[in-house]
Amino acid sequence: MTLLEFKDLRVTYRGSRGRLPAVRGVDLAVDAGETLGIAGESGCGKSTLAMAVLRLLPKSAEVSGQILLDGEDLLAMGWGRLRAVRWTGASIVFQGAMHSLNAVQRIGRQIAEPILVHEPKTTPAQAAKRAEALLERVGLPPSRARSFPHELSGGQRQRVMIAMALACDPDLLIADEATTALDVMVQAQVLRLISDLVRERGVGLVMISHDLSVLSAVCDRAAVMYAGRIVEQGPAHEVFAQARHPYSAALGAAFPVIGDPAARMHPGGLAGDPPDPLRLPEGCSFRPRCAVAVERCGAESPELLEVGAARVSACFVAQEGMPVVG
Amino acid sequence: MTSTTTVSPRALTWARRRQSFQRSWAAYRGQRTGMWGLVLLGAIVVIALAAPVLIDESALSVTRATGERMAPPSAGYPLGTDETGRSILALTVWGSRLSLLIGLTATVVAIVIGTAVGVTSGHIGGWYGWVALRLSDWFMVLPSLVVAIALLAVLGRSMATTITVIALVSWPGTTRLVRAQTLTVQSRPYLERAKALGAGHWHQMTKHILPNVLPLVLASATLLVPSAILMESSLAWLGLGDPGVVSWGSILNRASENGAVSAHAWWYLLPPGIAILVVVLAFMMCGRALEAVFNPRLRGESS
Amino acid sequence: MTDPLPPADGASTEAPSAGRAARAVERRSSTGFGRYLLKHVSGAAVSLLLVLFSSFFIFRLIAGDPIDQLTKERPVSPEQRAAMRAELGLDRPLWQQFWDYITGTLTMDLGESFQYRRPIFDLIVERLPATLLLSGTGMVLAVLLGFWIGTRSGWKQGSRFDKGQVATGLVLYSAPTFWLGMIVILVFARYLGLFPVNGMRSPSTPPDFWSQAVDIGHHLVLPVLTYTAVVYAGYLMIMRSSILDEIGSDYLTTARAKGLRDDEVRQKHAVPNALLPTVTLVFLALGSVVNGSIVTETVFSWPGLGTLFVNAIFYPDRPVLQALFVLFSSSTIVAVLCAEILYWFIDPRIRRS
Amino acid sequence: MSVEERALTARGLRVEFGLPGGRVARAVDGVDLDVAPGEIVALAGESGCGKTTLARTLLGLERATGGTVAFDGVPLRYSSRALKAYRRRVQLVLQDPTGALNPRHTVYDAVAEGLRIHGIGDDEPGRVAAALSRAGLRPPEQFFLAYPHELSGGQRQRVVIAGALVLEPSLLIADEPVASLDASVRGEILALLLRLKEEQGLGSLIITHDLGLAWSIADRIAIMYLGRIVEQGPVEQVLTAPRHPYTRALVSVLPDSPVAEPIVLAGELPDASKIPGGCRFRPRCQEVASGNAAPVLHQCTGEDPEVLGAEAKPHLVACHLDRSSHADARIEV
Amino acid sequence: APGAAAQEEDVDTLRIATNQEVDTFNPFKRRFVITYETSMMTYETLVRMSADNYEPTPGLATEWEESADGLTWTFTIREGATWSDGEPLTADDVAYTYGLLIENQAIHDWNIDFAANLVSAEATDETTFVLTLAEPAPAEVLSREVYIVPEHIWSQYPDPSADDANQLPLVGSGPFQVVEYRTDEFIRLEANEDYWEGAPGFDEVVYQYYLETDAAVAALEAEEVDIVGNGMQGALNPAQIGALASQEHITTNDVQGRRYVSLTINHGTVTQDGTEFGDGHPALKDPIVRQALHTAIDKQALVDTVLDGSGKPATSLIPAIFEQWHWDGGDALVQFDLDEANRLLDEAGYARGADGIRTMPGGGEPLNFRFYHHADNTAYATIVEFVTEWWAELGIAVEAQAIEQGTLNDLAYLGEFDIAFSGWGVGPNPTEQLGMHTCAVLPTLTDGSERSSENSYCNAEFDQLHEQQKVESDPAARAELVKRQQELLYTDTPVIWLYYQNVMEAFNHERVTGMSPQPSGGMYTGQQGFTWSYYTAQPADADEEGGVPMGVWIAVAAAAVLAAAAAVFFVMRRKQTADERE
Ligand SMILES: Nc1ncnc2c1ncn2[C@@H]1O[C@H](COP(=O)(O)OP(=O)(O)OP(=O)(O)O)[C@@H](O)[C@H]1O
Ligand SMILES: Nc1ncnc2c1ncn2[C@@H]1O[C@H](COP(=O)(O)OP(=O)(O)OP(=O)(O)O)[C@@H](O)[C@H]1O
Ligand SMILES: [Mg+2]
Ligand SMILES: [Mg+2]
Repeated sequence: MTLLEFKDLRVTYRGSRGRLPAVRGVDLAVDAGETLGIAGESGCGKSTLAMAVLRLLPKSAEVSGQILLDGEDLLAMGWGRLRAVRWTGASIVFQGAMHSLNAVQRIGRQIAEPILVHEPKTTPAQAAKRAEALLERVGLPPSRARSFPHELSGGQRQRVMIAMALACDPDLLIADEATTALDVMVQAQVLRLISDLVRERGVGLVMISHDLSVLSAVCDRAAVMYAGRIVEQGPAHEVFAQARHPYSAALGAAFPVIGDPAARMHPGGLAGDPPDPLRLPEGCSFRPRCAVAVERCGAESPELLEVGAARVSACFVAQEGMPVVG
Repeated sequence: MTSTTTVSPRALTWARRRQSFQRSWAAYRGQRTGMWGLVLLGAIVVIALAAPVLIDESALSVTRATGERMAPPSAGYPLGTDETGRSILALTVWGSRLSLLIGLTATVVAIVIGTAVGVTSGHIGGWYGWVALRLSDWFMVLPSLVVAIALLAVLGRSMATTITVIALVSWPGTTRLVRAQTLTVQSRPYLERAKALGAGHWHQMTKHILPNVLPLVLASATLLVPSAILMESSLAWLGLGDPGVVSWGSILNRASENGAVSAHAWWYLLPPGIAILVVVLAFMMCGRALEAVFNPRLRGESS
Repeated sequence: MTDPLPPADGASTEAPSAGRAARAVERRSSTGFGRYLLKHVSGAAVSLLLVLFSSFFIFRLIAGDPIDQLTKERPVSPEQRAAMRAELGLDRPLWQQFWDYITGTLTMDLGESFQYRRPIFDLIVERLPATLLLSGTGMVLAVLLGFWIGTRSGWKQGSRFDKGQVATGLVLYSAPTFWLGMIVILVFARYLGLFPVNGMRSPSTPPDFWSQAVDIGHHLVLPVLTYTAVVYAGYLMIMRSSILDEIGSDYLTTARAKGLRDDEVRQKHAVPNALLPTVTLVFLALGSVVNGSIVTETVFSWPGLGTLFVNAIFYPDRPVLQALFVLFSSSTIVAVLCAEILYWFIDPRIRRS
Repeated sequence: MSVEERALTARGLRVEFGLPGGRVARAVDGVDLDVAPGEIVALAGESGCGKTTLARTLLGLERATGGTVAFDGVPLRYSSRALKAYRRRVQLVLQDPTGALNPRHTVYDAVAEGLRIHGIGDDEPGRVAAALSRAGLRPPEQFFLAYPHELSGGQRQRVVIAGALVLEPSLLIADEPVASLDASVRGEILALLLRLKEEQGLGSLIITHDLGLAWSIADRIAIMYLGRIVEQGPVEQVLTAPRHPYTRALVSVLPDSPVAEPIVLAGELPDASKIPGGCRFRPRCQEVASGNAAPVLHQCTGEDPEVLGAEAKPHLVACHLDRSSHADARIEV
Repeated sequence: APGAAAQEEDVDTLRIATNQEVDTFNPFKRRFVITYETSMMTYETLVRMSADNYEPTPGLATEWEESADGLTWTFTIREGATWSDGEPLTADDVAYTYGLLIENQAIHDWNIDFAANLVSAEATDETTFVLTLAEPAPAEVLSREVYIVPEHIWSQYPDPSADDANQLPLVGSGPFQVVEYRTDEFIRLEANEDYWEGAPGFDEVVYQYYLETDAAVAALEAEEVDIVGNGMQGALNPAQIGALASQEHITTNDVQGRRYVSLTINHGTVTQDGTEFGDGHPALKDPIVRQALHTAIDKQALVDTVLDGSGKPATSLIPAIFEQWHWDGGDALVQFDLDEANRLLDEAGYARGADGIRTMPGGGEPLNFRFYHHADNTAYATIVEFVTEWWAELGIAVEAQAIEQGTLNDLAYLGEFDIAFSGWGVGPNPTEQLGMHTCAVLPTLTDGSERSSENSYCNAEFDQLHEQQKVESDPAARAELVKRQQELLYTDTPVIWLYYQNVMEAFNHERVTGMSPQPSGGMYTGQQGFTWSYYTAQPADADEEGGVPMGVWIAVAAAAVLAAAAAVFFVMRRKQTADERE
């Protein structure tokens, strides 16, 4: 059953430099209990997509299309209903927990806050109890409820964010670069925690990262975004190991597998720079950096089409069944 | 961007600077209040500079004053006269020169001291930095008007002492701002990089810290002028100004000493007061706009 | 994956018993506070000492023989001069005068006013309530008003409310206090006759509490109005920019995502955080309550410390100047110290190091 | 010229920071490290283990509290003249190119800064242009007047590298040179470093917490834990057959790692001011936890494994277990 | 004032504006005008100064007699006078009071100029008091204001010279006694119902503090105060008088005052033993130059502009208000004449240099004078402008500088000035003022610490005249001597007297009537020797507006409405937007 569905979602920021299309028509669906990874380089619109789900985008953002959560269009909701859906329907673990936590409130209170908001019958004491239980569940001693965010290490803070996100038993968890700033070891700890929790509670997960290898380890499915569009989607390990889009391939190559002699002394990567969303090229927006581009790429923008079992790709070359690595 | 190897890099740098100035200017132009402030300020400065042309200096002479005593506005005296029969309009126009002069000079002095101490104490740190910090902190918590009044009473009143005293109570604010900004710049990796390149203190201060501090200093200077002008006027009104000098504050001092309030001589009170208000407002508008251009997140600490 | 989640808390496998750890934490934080307190208290003490020294020497630089001031325009015999000199202790060596001054100040014996021939301590005690009333009322009003408007202004940056408030605030902020006072007197007291021109009470008012209170309140309106009008904009601007600093913060997005209402986000999250950096300012304001209204007091002849100071300047009444300078400066120093101590409790980030 | 002559060598390097309350953070706690010309050495470890401090000390930006740094066999002296001369030879590339460039300086100024500091006046534009093109910014003139904010992250990092190259150094010390760059751009920068090594024999010390990166370009790798290097050797050996439990854990948590089962270590790196006695890794050591290390446990608790030497070739490990004969059987290579 | 509270309604209060501080209520040590007045009201002297012309008239003494050698004075003390606490006032109280001057060291020192001359003070019986002097001093004895204090109270004080010897309420024999004082708020005096000459018209006098004269003026207009005058230091100015004159309920009074403003010229400062000190300009030692300067000042113009006509050109240090002592210049009167002044200088050999500035005879130092004025006095600044322009016509350059009063005094007594402002309020006894120009008061040191001599003036003839007038009992003869002294000063010109400043005062005639001026046709405030005006003042049919003034209620109502409106607005907004806004 589909939990979350984007239908032709478009987000445009109005800014002093002009209109900036951050998300340019995304169709994506997440089933209940499924884990979906979204990868892509900085500025491709991952966070915009995530924030759009709970309508947390700034006023300068124009949103069109549909975001269906349990079949209900979030973009058409009244504020009252929206607030009710926030954190109960879907919750978010943000990039950079340090800033996403209120520095001057004890974390217990911050975890309890959504409970009190959404379940008005709960007493503060009950909420506090639940907050402590949540902390315990994410591997922190309940006594930590009285700590302030700065008293915790980065990994611990990320755990607090996760505990907070689970406070109202949401159906969907969105983790936006939840582990990016962490050390390898701590990242492994947190990833494992998220996977466990998601599995245990049957929560749908949208995991955003720029690291395809992480996604391949955690997610069932992965989608790769480039310049505001999904360019490839499929089972996570397949997208990582055998990309059907030159961009996914390059992204995958940026994280060499240790022990792979091919990667030794041969750093993979893409030529050129990430696209400026204000000045996207004609045709396929990836064309300027693409090693396998064909003539057609300059003229028309490729649709997202099936290129194999449960796999779609927005690349003419891949769609013709040819290898995408030059 | 065209290839321009033939031109010397220095010239290119200058061209680039001009361009960056133009960019700042464009950003500034986007600030509507800032533009209004600039227009107001321009007008006032023109009036102040052109005062000798607009109104002959003899209008300030008591012996040659022709007006009635404290007469309300009339055709000959559009803003009325003071107790010696001089035109309030003339006094107000001429007063602008001194008020601006004192405000600007005091600010320049304060800014120079403040910047020098701020940059060096932030950059060099150590014992010197500690002393400088403590000293500026100390000056900062001293109530400025009290200190100014006390110092004027001690040092005697003259324009020079007024300027000195205002500068003396204003510098610690700049020092603090500059020091904070210096410390921020100091922690930026490009300073680390410069150090790794072998740069000495002088290079770091002049090439990296100062250029990054100066825009803020400019903005804060623009906000310091109005407070200097306000302080000058308060001091003059309290009777601590040089009585031989025509500034807006001293005009108001004369007005209250000569019973303008009792005589309901609003024409004696309004023009200099409004002049102060307008100048201060103009500077504040410019200063806030500059702040927004150079550092949108900076808070206006000018209380 | 079989291994259970590791205890993320303790790095050590032989973690000390929870109680010991807690005590250790306790001890560390308490010594942390002790050190913090010591640092700031000693800093403040040094500042106070500096004030004490400088006020003695600065005012000694005032030119002129105090006796001249005391005998304004009366011929005095040399014997009379000597008598007065002895009476004021001016014939003693400087170091002795300094010593007397220091010990006196520390024991609240601030000496005697040249002008009033009364103990300065009494003078201050007498004047302080008036100043606190005017300046305190004005300051509290200004801070509340400024913060309230500033919060709303910043929260809706660019709105018509914001623009209007900022413009009004700036204009009032640009007005010289004394001038605004004179205009206010001219309009409200002279032309309209709604309020008394000056002073704190009318001598003809019956001495019962309510009449006095109403009378003082009546006298208080114009000075407080003037004072607040000029000062509040400063707080408005500071609160506004403080809010603007917070407004883009991620934790507010988190709060919003949790389903909080806009005003809840503002009240529960943005405002408390935005208030933090203003604490010093509020305390500075509180500290300057005793000297903040010098000009206002002078314009309205309010019988407070401000007028005492201005009178003393023109007299010049050196002992009073010394004492007031110390009082004014130390009140702000102490206020800032209080702010710093308070920070320890309200801003957990301070305790980090 | 022999390897020893031109190597950057650190011997027994220690850096301590006094903390409030009289505590001392031993950020670098006995490090021997060599970087030979034309060699890329990777230094990896968890956040806070002292990598940056080590790099800064090697550059003379931080003064060592013990041990020596020598370049070309000449010990580093801290007079400003000696430092200046030294800094022509050894250059730094920082993690965050955006921060490493003064936003008010043009690319030209940024690159020429080193020349100006060292008073190299002749043919400044030529040198700048050459450095830029070596860093892969071509044609260089096009970038002269650009400001950092007009460039992409990758370009900025190239400018930083060009700024280092302009002084024609013998060695680059790069502190997380690609950590703040986009995944897709990283490869380019790494390729550049590799090319510089191959074409110009420029040695580098690359600090990273990404073992994949080390795999991509480094000849040798040193794994650092709490101020100490716990394992070092050729990349192939250290990463495919890690011998120190810490290294093994690090490698194991990588996706598709050569070590079968991920070993997620408990907790986080302790504070540099609270380095445990004995083997500093013992409290988190999976071998100790699982009991594998029982035979040498007394050594682990009581004895600090000695500082690893810095010989170029061999694979060195600072682990009691590794040293004991029992160990060999249990550690699958 | 709890005591006053009980019968608040039917108390007639005379309210006088002031801004002067109280130094002490101890009548022996007071120096300030305000405490002079309160002493004068609280206590009494043996001899008063008349309301007409400051002549001695009976006070507590009904009559007095001077012995032939002038050394013994016998006073007959009024019977029936009582202290405000009901005790009778006797010659013993008088003897006790004069005794304090002789015996109490501190009080003696404070009043040394008079007390040094006292030998004994005795009450020979209930009503007779005998004062013995060392040297004759008729004028001093009669004009010296020694306030008789109650022995039964004062003898209980451990130290009658201390400031706190005077616990309020004061006990005195005068028409009003100080009962309450609040710094910078008010001084309250209560009428002495048993005053021997009859109870005063008002039940109490309140000095009310106003920092600024403007405020006092406003208060007078608003009927919050009844009299504004001498009590305000800095006094009323023409603008204020003008504003007040237009008010129906107010009478303004612009009359001769006791104050002169002068220019002190540094004609060479010397000590008693003839040591010259200071750095005055040599040209100013030449009387011709001083006369030329004098001739080049149009005093009438100054009076017209600076004082708006409220004053009189001055000739000497005794203002015209003291008719009997004042010297009007007679034939010697200098007329403003720039040509004459130039002629004087030309003849004396002060030739003009190339720049038009004169130099000392035979070339040398140019006539360039430092001209110091008080920084806090804007009128002086205006005068400086006038004088500078006139003297420029003479080829004399002036460097005007505004400096603090303290600094100015320091410089003046050190002789480090050329020309400086000075000004005094003069009392009815000319001896004081003239005494500052005798050789006897020249300093002995050169450090400027002795400040008795006004301007190092020393002239044997002047001194001789001074000694004569001091012992002269015949007023007419004494007046001649005093006038001769003034003439000497005028022609020697160590000081140029510019003008006598009028006193400007105003009172609410709808509340106060019947006040006696002093001298006749003169002033109501700032009286000397007895408080004629306040004693004779009668309440006019005062329609007392009781309770809280209207304005208060308007203000309170406005505030309430405003607060309510704000609250409503706030609540409405809350409701409106609670759910809609993000
Ligand atoms: N509030 C905003 N106003 C204008 N432009 C914005 C805003 N937020 C994001 N953008 C722009 O929209 C684009 C997409 O941003 P987004 O944050 O969604 O990227 P991202 O994929 O999450 O990147 P990262 O990996 O750096 O988090 C970027 O070009 C960014 O500059
Ligand atoms: N100036 C300093 N004063 C006190 N302690 C310091 C200082 N610099 C570093 N440290 C401490 O030394 C230790 C090592 O820090 P360092 O920055 O070298 O680590 P790192 O390995 O570079 O970490 P990261 O990967 O986060 O950059 C840390 O515990 C740090 O807290
Ligand atoms: Mg993002
Ligand atoms: Mg580091």
